[in-house]
Amino acid sequence: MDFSFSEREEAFRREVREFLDVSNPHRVVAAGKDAQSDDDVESAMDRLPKLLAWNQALVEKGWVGFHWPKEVGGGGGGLIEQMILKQESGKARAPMLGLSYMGLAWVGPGIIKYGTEEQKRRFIPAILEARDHWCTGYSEPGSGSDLASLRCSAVRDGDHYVISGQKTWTSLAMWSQWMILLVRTDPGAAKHLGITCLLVPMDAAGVEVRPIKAMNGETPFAEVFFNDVRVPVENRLGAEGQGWDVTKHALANERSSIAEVTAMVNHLEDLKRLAKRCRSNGRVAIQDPLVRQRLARMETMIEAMRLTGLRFLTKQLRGHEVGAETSVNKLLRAELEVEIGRLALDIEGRYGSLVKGSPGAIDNGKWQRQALTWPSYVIGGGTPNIQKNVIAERLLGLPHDA
Amino acid sequence: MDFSFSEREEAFRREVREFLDVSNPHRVVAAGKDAQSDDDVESAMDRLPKLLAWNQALVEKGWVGFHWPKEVGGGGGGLIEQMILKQESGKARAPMLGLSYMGLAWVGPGIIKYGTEEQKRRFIPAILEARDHWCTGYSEPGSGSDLASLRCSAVRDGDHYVISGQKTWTSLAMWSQWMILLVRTDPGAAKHLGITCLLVPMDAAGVEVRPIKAMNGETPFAEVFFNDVRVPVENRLGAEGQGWDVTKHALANERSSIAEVTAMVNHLEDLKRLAKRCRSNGRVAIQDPLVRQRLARMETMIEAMRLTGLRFLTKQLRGHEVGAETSVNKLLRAELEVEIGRLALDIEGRYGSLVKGSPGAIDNGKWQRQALTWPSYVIGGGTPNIQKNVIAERLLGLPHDA
Amino acid sequence: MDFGFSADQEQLKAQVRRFLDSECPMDRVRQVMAAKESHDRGLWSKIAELGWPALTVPESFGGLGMRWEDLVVIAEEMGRSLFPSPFLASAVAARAIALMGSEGQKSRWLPLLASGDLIATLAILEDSDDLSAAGIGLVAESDGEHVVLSGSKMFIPHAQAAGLLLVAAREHGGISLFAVPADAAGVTVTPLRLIDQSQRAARVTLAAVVVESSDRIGEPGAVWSDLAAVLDAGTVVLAAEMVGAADAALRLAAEYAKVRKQFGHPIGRFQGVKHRLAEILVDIESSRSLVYFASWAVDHQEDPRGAVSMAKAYASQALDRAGEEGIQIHGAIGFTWECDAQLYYKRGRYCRNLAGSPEYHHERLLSVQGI
Amino acid sequence: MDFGFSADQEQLKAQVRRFLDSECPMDRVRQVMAAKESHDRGLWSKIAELGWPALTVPESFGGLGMRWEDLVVIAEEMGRSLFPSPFLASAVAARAIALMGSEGQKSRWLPLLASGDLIATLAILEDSDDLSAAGIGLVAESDGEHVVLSGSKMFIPHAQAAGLLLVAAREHGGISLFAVPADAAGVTVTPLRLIDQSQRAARVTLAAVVVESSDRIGEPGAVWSDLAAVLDAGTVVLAAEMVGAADAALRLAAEYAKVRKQFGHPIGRFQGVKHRLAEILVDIESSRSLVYFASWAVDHQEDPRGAVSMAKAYASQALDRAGEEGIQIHGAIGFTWECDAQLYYKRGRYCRNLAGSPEYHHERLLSVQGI
Repeated sequence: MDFSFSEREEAFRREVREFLDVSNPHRVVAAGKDAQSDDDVESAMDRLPKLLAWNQALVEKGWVGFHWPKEVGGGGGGLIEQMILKQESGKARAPMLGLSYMGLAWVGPGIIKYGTEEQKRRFIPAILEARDHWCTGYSEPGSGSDLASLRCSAVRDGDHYVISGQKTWTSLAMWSQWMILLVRTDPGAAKHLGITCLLVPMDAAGVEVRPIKAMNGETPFAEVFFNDVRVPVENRLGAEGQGWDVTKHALANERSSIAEVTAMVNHLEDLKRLAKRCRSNGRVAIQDPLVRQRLARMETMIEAMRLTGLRFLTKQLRGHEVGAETSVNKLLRAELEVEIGRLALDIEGRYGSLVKGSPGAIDNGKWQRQALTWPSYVIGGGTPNIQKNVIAERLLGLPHDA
Repeated sequence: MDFSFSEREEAFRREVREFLDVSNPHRVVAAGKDAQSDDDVESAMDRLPKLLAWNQALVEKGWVGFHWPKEVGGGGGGLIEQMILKQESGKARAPMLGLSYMGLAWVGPGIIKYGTEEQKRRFIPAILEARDHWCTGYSEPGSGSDLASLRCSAVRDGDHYVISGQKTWTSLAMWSQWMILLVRTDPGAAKHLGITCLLVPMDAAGVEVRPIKAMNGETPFAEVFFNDVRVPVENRLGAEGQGWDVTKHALANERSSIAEVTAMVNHLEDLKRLAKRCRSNGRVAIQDPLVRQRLARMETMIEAMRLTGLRFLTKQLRGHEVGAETSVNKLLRAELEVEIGRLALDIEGRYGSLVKGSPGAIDNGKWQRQALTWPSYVIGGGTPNIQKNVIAERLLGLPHDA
Repeated sequence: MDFGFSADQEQLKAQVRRFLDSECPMDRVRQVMAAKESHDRGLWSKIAELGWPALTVPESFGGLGMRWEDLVVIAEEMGRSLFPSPFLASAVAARAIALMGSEGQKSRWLPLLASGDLIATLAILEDSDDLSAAGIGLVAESDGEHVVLSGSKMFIPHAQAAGLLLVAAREHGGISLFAVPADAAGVTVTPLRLIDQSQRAARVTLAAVVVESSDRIGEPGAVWSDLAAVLDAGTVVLAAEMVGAADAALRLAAEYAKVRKQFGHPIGRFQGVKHRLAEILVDIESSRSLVYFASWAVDHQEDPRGAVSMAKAYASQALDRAGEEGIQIHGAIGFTWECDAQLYYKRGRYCRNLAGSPEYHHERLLSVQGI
Repeated sequence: MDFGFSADQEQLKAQVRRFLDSECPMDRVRQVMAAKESHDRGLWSKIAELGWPALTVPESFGGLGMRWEDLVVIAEEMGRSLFPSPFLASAVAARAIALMGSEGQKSRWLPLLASGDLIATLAILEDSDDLSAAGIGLVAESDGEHVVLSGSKMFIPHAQAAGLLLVAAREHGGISLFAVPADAAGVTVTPLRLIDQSQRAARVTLAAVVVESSDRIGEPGAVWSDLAAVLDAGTVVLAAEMVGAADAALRLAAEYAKVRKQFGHPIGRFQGVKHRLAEILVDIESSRSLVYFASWAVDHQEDPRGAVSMAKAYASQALDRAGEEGIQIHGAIGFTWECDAQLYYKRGRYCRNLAGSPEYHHERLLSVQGI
């Protein structure tokens, strides 16, 4: 075991820190009192000019698409450096490492592996430079965790596909120029085989976006309807029927969970600060033994996530694939996302019920937002039930249940 | 709602208390320091003469088989009086209300409903007077929660049945004169229909009892083997093929959970006393906020069980059947049985690891015994998983899972 | 011994249920949530017509003289419907007047409360988290005839809708209670924005508000124990609402689990879902028993605090679990504004630390036993 | 950055596993459980032959000079097999001598410990639950040349098997440490009966035991911080054993769930079983990460206490759950003496409150941060 970093890695860390000291648009907040979370979509829009400058500064460093090949404009960076970059920017409470969030997470890797040269030229730079925002057309009403049961279809008509159907839970659909869409092109084929991946401009005729309001009052996702939407065949990513593979694929990303972990470490810091300000069961909350147990338990879980992530990363560095075991950290994260909001509201006591804009609201309702937003993290990336099935079936070899 | 009792009921309660003041063999223990639990089979055997006197005194009052019809020698008592009797004897930490435990719980009700006059004459008085002890031949290796899948068989041979097969988890088999046995008499019939109930003397040729040692070091149950055991046809209880009904049936017993609740109330009292003597996290345990939360939570659960039991009893008093809803209290009990041992050992700290006979053992290992015995309560009467299925399917109407 | 609803109670429950189903379906609740009004006046006049505000007011003052357990029957149904109304808050205030007021005060206020022409609420607690008398700092200064009240109150339920505030104040080293018209000069009611929009609460400031000495309810400086008992009666009603809400959340999730399919089966077939629903049912039945008993205890036991604490603590657990799992079982749908599952979750978050957290009540349960 | 076992460690792990599988299967463990002997001398000489006691002893004193993380690799395997041996206790004692002893003391004791000819154990804590220096009351009185030790020690691991006791004593207002031969006049070792019969511990009484001044290890009255660090290193090893035991319990239950059928299906098909097993796996992987890191931290961090506390706290949770659920998933079988599932449960009960409960370590985690 070795938890030290090489001279080169330490030098890179210093470079990142120096960059953040100058370019991180959140640096004032991070240095001072409790940060507001930075993923509030509406307020992000207000801060757009600053964020674009941030993206541009990152692009110049080659730190957007950090691990993407240099040939397509990526940074060509290594796994450890990528972890360091995420860690430091997380600690500094900087915005995401690149604004075209879905483009970077889901679309770019697919295009790099399966795209034509033309597609790479057309889409990759625009993702890196945050000119194109993307959304993902995966989930459908009724498909839920069983993604491959999708029914939205495309029929070939000359050199076009004609798309009919519906997607839902499409994050950021309202702000996106493009969608990476899964459609069924062969209804006769087996569930996973009849699926094709198309790249669809959101301003195409027949695309209709209906925002869905979430319980926290925001509209983070939408339903998207396709009424005979025509897209040219050259917008197909990969071969017909290859859609499932294209989507499952993401370029070997580091599996250290470090972005989630640093976010949670920040939450924990803020919670400790909160507990020093509030009273609970007749004393300052930080001195309440019940609160202390919960804080310590939370810290222990976060540290476990961090370390387990490093074990995953080590496995990758040694050339092995990391798969089902990441469900371990996903389950910890799910538990933490709920508990963070719950503990914060408990620490606040009666004040825990006051939301943004209320007289008496603490930190302007920041923790209430967390308590109303956890399901998007907990349910979004595969429900805890699905994660437990993955672990039971793939790590313990237990039988399928259906 | 009315939580008062009638004059007659109150008079009965006084009568019970006066009786217990004189006849309860545990009265000294109950009045003094923490009682040892009274269900330690081996030590119960040592105390046999005292217990027989207790049984005899109860019989004279008509309080063994309290709610059985007077015609068969029972007490003919009502539901509320029965609850009062259980409550007071529980509070007084008296032994069971009748020594022939399985006979009273499982056998008597079946014989009263399905037995011939001859069977009633032969068996009921011996159960009441604790001359016959009974065990139940239900579970088999591999049958577990799926009782009706039993395979132990009996073949008619003239005026005898010839039994071959095996039972397991048979409580008290080593001390019993009789067994109420379920056998398959019609292998061709549907699962629940080919089963017959036989009353088998344990000293019959071909019955072999092999005690099973439990994790607590005691031998509370046994495997029982039947090698061509012959029992006369008149030992059949009910008709051939009626065995499942006979067993499912128990005379309308009061469903107030009161015996379990008083036992748990006694445990809680003892735990509070324990917490006043031990130190935990640097202070007397009873002042440790974490211990206090657990004690209060336990008290709340026990009180909930008590009250929910009274709701069941009320339902019965109003002439309705009480069925699947008893699983609610069974699940609370399962949780409590585990938590009682766990909390006690936590309160004792390092001393929690010392068992009976060890230097330094607290209360001579009483709580360690609890921590090593809970599975017999938790798994014995239907596992928590089974109870949850019962609730989900029968109270919430959810589909079967297999 | 009889621990079940009487025929009258069953009838009352059915009447309330019918009314709520027809007059206050979730659409109506959502209208109130979105509205800026202090309360839904249409709903209020309808329940006033039905005589609900009169239920627990003594017969001699225009009420029906029913017991607190009858109110709990209703409260549970109201919780089930997330009934957005100052009704329960006003009933608790009426109990305070009935318990502590002089004949004159009862004659003056109770008939108005019974008829629904007046809505009242208790204004007891303040900014601190202290639920004891020590938490009360609002000052009463008296010159014999007049009393001047100065200070502020926080988290006052439905103060927006109230015409009458029952204000606890520090006087003679103890606590006094005053009937203060909400429109008295110097009274400011500032609405709070709650996580549960179906509810209302406000901060109330009293800037040298002058009331008559005759508006003092009970003895000067000596009402705390009575007041604490009324707060406890209110806590039972709150717990009953919570049980109702938890039960509604459970039923909603269970019905969804029967129809929603995944991998070719209704999700309610998988133990991962059914066992969680079963656990919620256990919590609900358990806390229901405790709440019913506590409602009886506040009318019949000398010291019902233990019963009240157990009811509130367990009801919180039931609604916590039902609210959270209700969302999770619904999956992504549960997280949408249109889905009712999330409304029960929000109710749970609002109520958990109101009138004492579960941890507070666990502590209290032991301390009232002298432990 | 590399957070995995080295090739050497993998090899060591495999060697230990092979040995335990062949020489110490559960039958052998059960023999030791039933036996009255202090330890299994046959097993001890075999591991001595293999050189295990030498592993973490410095090379200059006859050892192999391996790191603490290497010992943790072994400890996990030992926990998996419930290895009944004073091996780890003696390794911790050797660490104390290596860390705190003079050259002379090291030369005297370490080669004996490395060869396995001597078994040692730490005798630090006493009757009270206090894990700090304040918990030590055993008195050392010195006349310069001799020291007289009087008092008693409780829960001393494997004291029955030890030839050498490292006894903490109060001296000059602080804590000193003495090497006391177990056969010194006045030493009484009284075995305890533990819930986990695969382990051994004893009460040790010292009735005016006389030792030489040269048997004092470290400065008079000034060794507590070093000693506490050694105790922490021991705690990491204990936590590693716990993770191994939890993992064995999980595998046993999972294999059982694959073959045991109910209602026509293996019980491992039902989410009620599979999800519980998955949750246990999450706990195990999480605590394993913390334990490995803590083992690195005791050798590399200035203050590893936080890392140690997290490891012990989470390992307790993992083994608690694995032990309890392991029994429940087995059903009635799990409750029988013959079933190994219950042995892991007993290990969990023994270890939970040893070297600090999870609650203690949670508190400590915050307090070392100054919170």
